Amino acid sequence: MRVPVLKQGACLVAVFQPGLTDAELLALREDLSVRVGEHRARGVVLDVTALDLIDSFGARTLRGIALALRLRGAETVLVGIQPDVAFAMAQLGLTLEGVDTALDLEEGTALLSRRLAARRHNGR
Amino acid sequence: MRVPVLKQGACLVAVFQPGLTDAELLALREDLSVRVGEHRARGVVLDVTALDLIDSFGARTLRGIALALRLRGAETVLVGIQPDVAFAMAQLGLTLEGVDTALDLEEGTALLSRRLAARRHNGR
Amino acid sequence: MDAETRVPILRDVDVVTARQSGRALGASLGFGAADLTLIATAISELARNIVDYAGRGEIVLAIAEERGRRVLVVVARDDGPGIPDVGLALQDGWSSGRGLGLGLPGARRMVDEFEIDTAPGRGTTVTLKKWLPEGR
Amino acid sequence: MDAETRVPILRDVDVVTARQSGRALGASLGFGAADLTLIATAISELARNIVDYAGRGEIVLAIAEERGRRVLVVVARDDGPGIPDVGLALQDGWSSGRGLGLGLPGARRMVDEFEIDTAPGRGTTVTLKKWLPEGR
Ligand SMILES: Nc1ncnc2c1ncn2[C@@H]1O[C@H](COP(=O)(O)OP(=O)(O)O)[C@@H](O)[C@H]1O
Ligand SMILES: Nc1ncnc2c1ncn2[C@@H]1O[C@H](COP(=O)(O)OP(=O)(O)O)[C@@H](O)[C@H]1O
Repeated sequence: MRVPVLKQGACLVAVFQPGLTDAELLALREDLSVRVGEHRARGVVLDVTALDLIDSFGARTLRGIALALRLRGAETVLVGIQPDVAFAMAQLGLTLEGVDTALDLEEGTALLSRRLAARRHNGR
Repeated sequence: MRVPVLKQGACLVAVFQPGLTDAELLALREDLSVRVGEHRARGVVLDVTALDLIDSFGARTLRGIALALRLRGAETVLVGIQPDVAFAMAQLGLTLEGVDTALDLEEGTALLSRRLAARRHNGR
Repeated sequence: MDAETRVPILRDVDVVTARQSGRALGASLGFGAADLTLIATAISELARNIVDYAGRGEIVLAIAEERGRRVLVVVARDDGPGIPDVGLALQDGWSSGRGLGLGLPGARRMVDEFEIDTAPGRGTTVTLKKWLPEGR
Repeated sequence: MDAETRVPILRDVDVVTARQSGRALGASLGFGAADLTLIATAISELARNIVDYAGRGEIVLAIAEERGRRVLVVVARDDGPGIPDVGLALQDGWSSGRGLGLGLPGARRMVDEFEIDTAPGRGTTVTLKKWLPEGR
């Protein structure tokens, strides 16, 4: 089971599938980092709507992906954490510090566009 | 006794009532997480002005609510902790780490607006 | 000791009743707002421990006179499992369950006298005393 | 105790199988969605610890009845190196490796009862119990 990565304008969207294994998640990290270069993507949406849980390994790896992509020049936003998943993560103490979150793909894409527009203006 | 949740622009405001039970506070946690999705809220104000105390269970649950809502894409700010309540919380050693606080509803709403505007422009 | 108020503790609503009773009794005695909040918060912690760890018990509130001064006395009592290591339970941050582990040490800091009597299989009794500031 | 489900844990796919089995068993018992997510997440943490620190082990899932209430029981068991200092391992943020150190303390917060039996050279057994809310 792999994670499909779609191109949407200047952004990439990684669509997580349920039942993802640790190895698949680690493979995605490599994959996205390479693709950001290939597609000259300025933004990446990590869409975890389909995940029925995010444990501490998942949170650590997602955070690592977001931080690595930023170093590659792409803004990253994590979208679609479901209410029960958010609740369990809060219980675990997983805060995803430093990672942007948005409700769903639509909100996440909108956030990225505004972010990228601002970046163009401020010369960042 | 339930906690009324009002919609105010792109934000939700949860108005805590005195005499809140543990079960009611836990119910609010579920409720807000779901409503953030329904209303596509970008910010949530937890207004505890009417609470005459916040004990360790209350503090732990409020912190959990704020963390979970951020994972759902909504910035959260806790407002209205009264001076005597703050003093008792400090005696207990309750810190509400990682939770944004403001003096009252007005300050909290202003903080959220600035936060949301900033979010559009820069990464975290 | 004057009249007592007994609040049976079985579930979360009783926690609210107990702390509200403590606040009311303290107010009638003449405690100021800050002290009333400390009293109510300490009671809330003890009452919740009864619900969480013993299942049932009671909070007894009373006014006493000691050495010529008036004292609010709170007794939290249960016949639950007791606490095997009290020293540990009184440490900030130690919880056997999901708590923050601040209830017992925090309650202790909020009052003038704190006593705990517990042993495995013998239940737990915590007694708090708060002295009315002089000139009230 | 009723029938048991045993999931051998050897590598990352087994972690997924174990948590999915836990979710399924919990659902058949009548747990709500939020509790099922907590159960599955706790199992995921324990199963991953087996893979990471012991290399191999198993997760046993069972339904029990205690004091008239139904309970989901999760036992994570391995013959790995064991944990030298359990107090430390149960602290938020302590990891001997690259982890966040939130697995054991987090799993504890997600259930009603948590027990750990471990010693250097004697393996590790963690038992979780989650009580079915009354009226289900
Ligand atoms: N009434 C009680 N009966 C049995 N055990 C108790 C009782 N009150 C407290 N304890 C034990 O003492 C520990 C510390 O209590 P406390 O400081 O109030 O923190 P918390 O309730 O957050 O764990 C509890 O985790 C529990 O193991
Ligand atoms: N099954 C096990 N066997 C041996 N050691 C373990 C086991 N589970 C946990 N540990 C030890 O306890 C520590 C804390 O575990 P945990 O809280 O799950 O955090 P993490 O796995 O992120 O380090 C681990 O770093 C490890 O040293």
